[in-house]
Amino acid sequence: MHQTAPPARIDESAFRREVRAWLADNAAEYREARAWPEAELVARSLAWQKRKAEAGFGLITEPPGLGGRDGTAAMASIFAEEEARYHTPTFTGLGIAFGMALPTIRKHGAPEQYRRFAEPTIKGEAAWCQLFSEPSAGSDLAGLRTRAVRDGERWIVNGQKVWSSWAHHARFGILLARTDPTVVKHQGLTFFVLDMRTPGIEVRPIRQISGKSDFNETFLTDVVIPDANRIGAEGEGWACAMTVLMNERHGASERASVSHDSVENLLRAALAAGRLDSSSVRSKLAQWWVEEQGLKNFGLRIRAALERGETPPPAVAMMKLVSATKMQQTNAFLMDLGEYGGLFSEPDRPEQEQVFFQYIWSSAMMIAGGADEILRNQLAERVLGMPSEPRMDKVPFNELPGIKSS
Amino acid sequence: MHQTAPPARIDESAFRREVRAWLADNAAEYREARAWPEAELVARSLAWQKRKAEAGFGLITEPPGLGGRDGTAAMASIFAEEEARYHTPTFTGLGIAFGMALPTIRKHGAPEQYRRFAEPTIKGEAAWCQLFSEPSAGSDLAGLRTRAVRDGERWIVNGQKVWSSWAHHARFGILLARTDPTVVKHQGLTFFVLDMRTPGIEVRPIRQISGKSDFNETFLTDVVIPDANRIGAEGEGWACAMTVLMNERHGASERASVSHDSVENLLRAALAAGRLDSSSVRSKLAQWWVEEQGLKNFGLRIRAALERGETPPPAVAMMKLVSATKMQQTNAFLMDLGEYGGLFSEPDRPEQEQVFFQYIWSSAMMIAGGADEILRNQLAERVLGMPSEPRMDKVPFNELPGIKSS
Amino acid sequence: MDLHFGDELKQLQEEVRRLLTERVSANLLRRLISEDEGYDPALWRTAAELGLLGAAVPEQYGGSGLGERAVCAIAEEMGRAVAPLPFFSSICLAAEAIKLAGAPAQKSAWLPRLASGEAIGTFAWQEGLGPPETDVDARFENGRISGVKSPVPDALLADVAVVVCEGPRLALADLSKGVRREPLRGFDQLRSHAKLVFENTPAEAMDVPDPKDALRRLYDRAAIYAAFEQLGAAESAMFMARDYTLQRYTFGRQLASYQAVKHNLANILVMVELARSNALYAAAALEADAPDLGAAAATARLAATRAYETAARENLQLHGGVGFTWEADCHFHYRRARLLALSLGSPAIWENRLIEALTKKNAAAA
Amino acid sequence: MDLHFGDELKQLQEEVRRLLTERVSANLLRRLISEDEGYDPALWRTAAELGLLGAAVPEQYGGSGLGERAVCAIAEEMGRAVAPLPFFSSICLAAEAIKLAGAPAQKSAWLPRLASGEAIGTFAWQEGLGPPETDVDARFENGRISGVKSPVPDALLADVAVVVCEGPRLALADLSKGVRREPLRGFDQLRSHAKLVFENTPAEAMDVPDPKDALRRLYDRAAIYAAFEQLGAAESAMFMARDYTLQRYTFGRQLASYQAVKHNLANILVMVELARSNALYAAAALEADAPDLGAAAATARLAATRAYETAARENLQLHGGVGFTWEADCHFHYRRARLLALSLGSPAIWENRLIEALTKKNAAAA
Repeated sequence: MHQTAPPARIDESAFRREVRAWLADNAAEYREARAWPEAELVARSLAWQKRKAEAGFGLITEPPGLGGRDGTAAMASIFAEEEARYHTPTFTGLGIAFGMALPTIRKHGAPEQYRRFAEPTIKGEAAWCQLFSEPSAGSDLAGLRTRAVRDGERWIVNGQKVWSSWAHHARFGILLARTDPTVVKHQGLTFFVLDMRTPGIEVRPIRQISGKSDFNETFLTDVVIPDANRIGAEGEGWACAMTVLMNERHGASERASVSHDSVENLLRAALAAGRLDSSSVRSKLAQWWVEEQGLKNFGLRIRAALERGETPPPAVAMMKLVSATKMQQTNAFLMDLGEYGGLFSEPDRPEQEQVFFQYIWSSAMMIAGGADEILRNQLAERVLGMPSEPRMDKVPFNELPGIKSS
Repeated sequence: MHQTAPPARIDESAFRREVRAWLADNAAEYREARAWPEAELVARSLAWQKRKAEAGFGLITEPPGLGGRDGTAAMASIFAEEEARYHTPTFTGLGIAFGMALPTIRKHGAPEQYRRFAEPTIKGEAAWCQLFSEPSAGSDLAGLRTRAVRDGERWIVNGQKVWSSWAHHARFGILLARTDPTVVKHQGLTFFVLDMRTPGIEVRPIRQISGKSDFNETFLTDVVIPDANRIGAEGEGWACAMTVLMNERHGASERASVSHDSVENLLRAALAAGRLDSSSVRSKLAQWWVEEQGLKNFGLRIRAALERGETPPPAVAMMKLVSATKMQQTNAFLMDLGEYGGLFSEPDRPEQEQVFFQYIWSSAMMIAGGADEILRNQLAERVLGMPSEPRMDKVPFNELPGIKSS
Repeated sequence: MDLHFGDELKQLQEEVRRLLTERVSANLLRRLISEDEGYDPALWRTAAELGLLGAAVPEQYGGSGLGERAVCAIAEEMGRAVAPLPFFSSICLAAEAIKLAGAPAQKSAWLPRLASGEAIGTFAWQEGLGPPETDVDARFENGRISGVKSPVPDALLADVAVVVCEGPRLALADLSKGVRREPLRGFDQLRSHAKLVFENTPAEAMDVPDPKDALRRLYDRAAIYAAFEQLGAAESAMFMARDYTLQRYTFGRQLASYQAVKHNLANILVMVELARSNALYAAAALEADAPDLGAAAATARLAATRAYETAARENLQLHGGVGFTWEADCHFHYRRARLLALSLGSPAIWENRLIEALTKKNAAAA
Repeated sequence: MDLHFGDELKQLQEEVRRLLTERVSANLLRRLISEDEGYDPALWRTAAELGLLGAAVPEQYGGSGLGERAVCAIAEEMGRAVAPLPFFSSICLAAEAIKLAGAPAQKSAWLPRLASGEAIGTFAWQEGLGPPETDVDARFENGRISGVKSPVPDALLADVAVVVCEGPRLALADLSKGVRREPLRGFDQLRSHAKLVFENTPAEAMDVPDPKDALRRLYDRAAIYAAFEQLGAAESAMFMARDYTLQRYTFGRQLASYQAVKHNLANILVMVELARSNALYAAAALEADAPDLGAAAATARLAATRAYETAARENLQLHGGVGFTWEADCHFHYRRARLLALSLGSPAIWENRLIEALTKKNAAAA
């Protein structure tokens, strides 16, 4: 069920026509969805970004010198909507760049720093990775152990990062490291941009339960970072990290809210399997529809509030919470529809592999960018104003249980 | 679906025959279920208890002088099974007496005390009530504020108790009171038997959401208790209370496990409403059946383990957890079956009032004898060995937040 | 589709909220239950004076013509306050039915009186147990109705009823003319219901060309108003639980600081926000008379029913033993949630309506 | 009905558990997946030597005749260890089918070989998507089978298959005789499956008088064994999650000390205990061939499926990001839980079987 698109305002429709024409000329080869091998996807993503920058669509709100056109946020969304009609290549390293790295550097860094990192990125010369999580610091990100020690005008970094997606294709990394272990854990962190070509960086793939290796472990051994790449003040890394995470979650919800009309697909699958007359199937489809439409409409509310300059409804954290669980349930359902046979992908049903992959992937979605449990804490605390749990970690980092002992 | 009864052992079948014959002679008037007015129910309950005691069935494991016959636990269960074929009157005041008060006094009190309180109870002369919970101490029972102050060979008690069911019909009450507020809260409690005829006791009914008033608030003003009625040592009331609660929960599970075959009733109701061909109705019935049978079979496992002198499976706390939730769900289902009309009790469908009452009552069942949340904590801690949450209440009682301020 | 309620509506809604906060206390509700009173007539008059009853009645019939979204906003506040008023029966059902299916004379006769609160209306569709409108037995012939409708909401108060008869046909019955009313004992003690017994009772035909379609549209519209009522009520139950757990200490901590409590309320918050988003979309679809109104109404209703039932149940549970007392007021929502879940048809019925709508759309697209 | 497993069985079960703990490491499982190996032949030989395969095979056919409860106990341990053995296919399906429906000569020919592990059996019922046995196309005529059965568990390893053909009729096929096997890509990478293509393949009739009834009984029996397999696996996943949360610190506390984590595991514990109680009852009913075996089997299967699916999912979730790594081993259960949930028919099918059984009983009582 498609909802009626909001009526375009007069001054925007001309821009939309321009965008459509440009895309028709430049994105024709991306009309259909295609799966590229990893290296090709990366190369195509960067090339496509470059082409957009040359036409002033690289980051519309930036000036022309930076690959933009001094445009408005509304223009940016129009471009995004129109681009979404194509299957243009965008690998994760660009998502991190535009969704997390640049907004954070703009907010917390010096203008010189923003310009230095934004330019190659917008022009399609640099992808990014995120070096935050560690084997012992996931939900509790502030518990990370990677150390950065100042040495004059530079920093020497040692440690191990994990879940750094596509790090092997990144030109830069945003890095959170501990610069003072003698203060409470949130206060001893500093935020850096790491040039991924620096010696001492080793990127190793992590084999996932899907069998793929989208993520890496990154080992840092005496890696040197110039102080000029420090973003924000020493010890203020946590504030930068929060900006990154806010942007990450918002991005995840955006993606969730524009997910394809999956309940309509489920309905067709149930129909094809002759199960649409089952009231329990109907009941499940109805519940998922309620969630899918609820998220879509919640997204419309957010967008409308932003457009009016109002505070959006604060429960954004719910978007990933709902969509990840639904993803697990609906893909289990698609297996169930086939009964025993639904657990096998014969050559005439290659889409079943996609069902398996999504069922597996849902378990990562329920963790990445904030585990469900953490999101529920946040909803209770930030939206409902309930108190946080008694904290046991308000002591200097090096006196924490689990740190002391190790 | 009735399960095959376990094959009776040879030496037990004679006893079973004797019981059947006695019940046939003495309980004939209780063949059918009847609802008596409150006062009559109390009188009949005590009279029936008296008659059982005269025949040595009052408490089978006790000696004849105490209304028993020095029988075994197996004989007691046989009697219970056979009595359950009738609808003999047993009001809550006797359930508390036999299920909670006497076992606790036997375990923690002196033999003289046990005999003193057991005799009138077994002979049908005394019902009991429980004076534990307070307005500000529910799940956190040890946070209670009722004070008992020693005055030579007696104690002076002041405070307010709540949820003391049927207190107005009780001859004795089991009372938990704070005798030392300067120590950690669990350590300052003492356990007493309170003669409900003592001056200074005021029992006020609490109106419940069902509209009824099964429970009371009991106000204690300078109530005197002789030290001879103290059970266990001063400051050891918590251990006694734990014995009471264990027995209460076990009792609740026993009742749950012998609940009538309610899913079969639901099935008949669904059939009558023409809804049994709905797969979502089938799915719900199947799930409740799984729970109902699971509890019944769990009960068989407990009994078998006890009979073999082994430790029963430790997850007893789950019985109330499962049955109370199921009670709420199934009674909502019985309303749903009738659609809008299911929310009204016309004279030709008086059973609908019972559905309403059970739906309401389920919400009490989810709290009484341990809220669901507390039971889940217990299962995690006692069965799975997970740690308790950080405790904020390991300080002297009179320094607790919420106590200090009040 | 703009989901936003404009400033005018927001102001109206706040006004209603203030009024009901002031005038609808738990004491009032408990008193009404004890005295078996169906509603608060003084509050009804005030609501009428403020123009709340005629919000979606066209100006030519004495309404303010604010539109359907205004009714949604008011219904939300009615739900939040568990307001003891026949608003849903008279405005969301009867007035809507007359607007949809009434002849011009019927509109002129009744809409102004409903909008002014002078008359109370209701809608009589159910006949005992089972889904609405299967095997309607009530007959309308030669200007007379025979049959029994039950349960009918606020039927003891009502002056006029729109009655679904076999066919289906719709008839308009002036209840002062020979209708027997038998009060019913219901699970929700705050909204009175009765059985209406028609014995050759005079009534007027509502000769809409396609009564079946009119009924479908009426249910869609009523479902959206009900969704707002449920939404306001769900939010109220959620905040009631939140506030109690903030104030209650157990084991030396605020109850609200326990993760099980927080997650429980977070889950309810998610349901409430989904319900609100879907309700806002449905309200916009309603005002625009959008082609996907049927699906939008079912979506809003299902989301709101789930949110309210869960919030009402968990509110009681989170109050612990206190919640089981008459004075704790959790029972108003615990009972009302069930009433609203079933009164326009259970979730199973709306799931079917939704899937039918989606299937039809899918077939059309194929 | 005595639900207790006697000392002899408990000892056997502990022995199996020790063996599998020792011999089935996560490394082994990961290696078998990488190498696309269907099972561990050395472990299979050991299991045979210990008499685990012939536990429910009568002594006259080379089994130990320990009885069905022994198979249940062994299946529980197989599930706990995610043991890479064709135990379920060969013993719980093929041997059971031959016991139920085989002619004496067929029993003599195959049961001793299955009990000794010398031959591996399987059961071929499914034909692609959809519920089992609706529209069976495979035909058995004149001692030959034609048709395609898929998926068939452990079919690449099997020497003999009991094949459901149109009718229904049951046939016994020696798989060395002209059967094409096409390996399948399955969601669970640890239990291999294949498509069996019969093209006029010689086979023997299994002329049981009422094949429909034999199939019903076979599914009931297999469902009970599967319930034990699921039960052991669910408990294993539950303890795996518990152990991880005990060892992991987050925000300065053990993960296991968080109430959301504790309640999650407590809920799983409840499901596991319900599943165990229902499985024990079903095992007793199986050994006694009780009249309520059908309902008991469905009850056990539904309870066990729910417990295992939940435990496997939550185990992965409670491991956080680590759970998503190949080395964390949560995926064995995450995938296996789905296989066991569907392999004998989804919960929807067993819900129907259960309700049919209860309805029949209710009708008989009325």
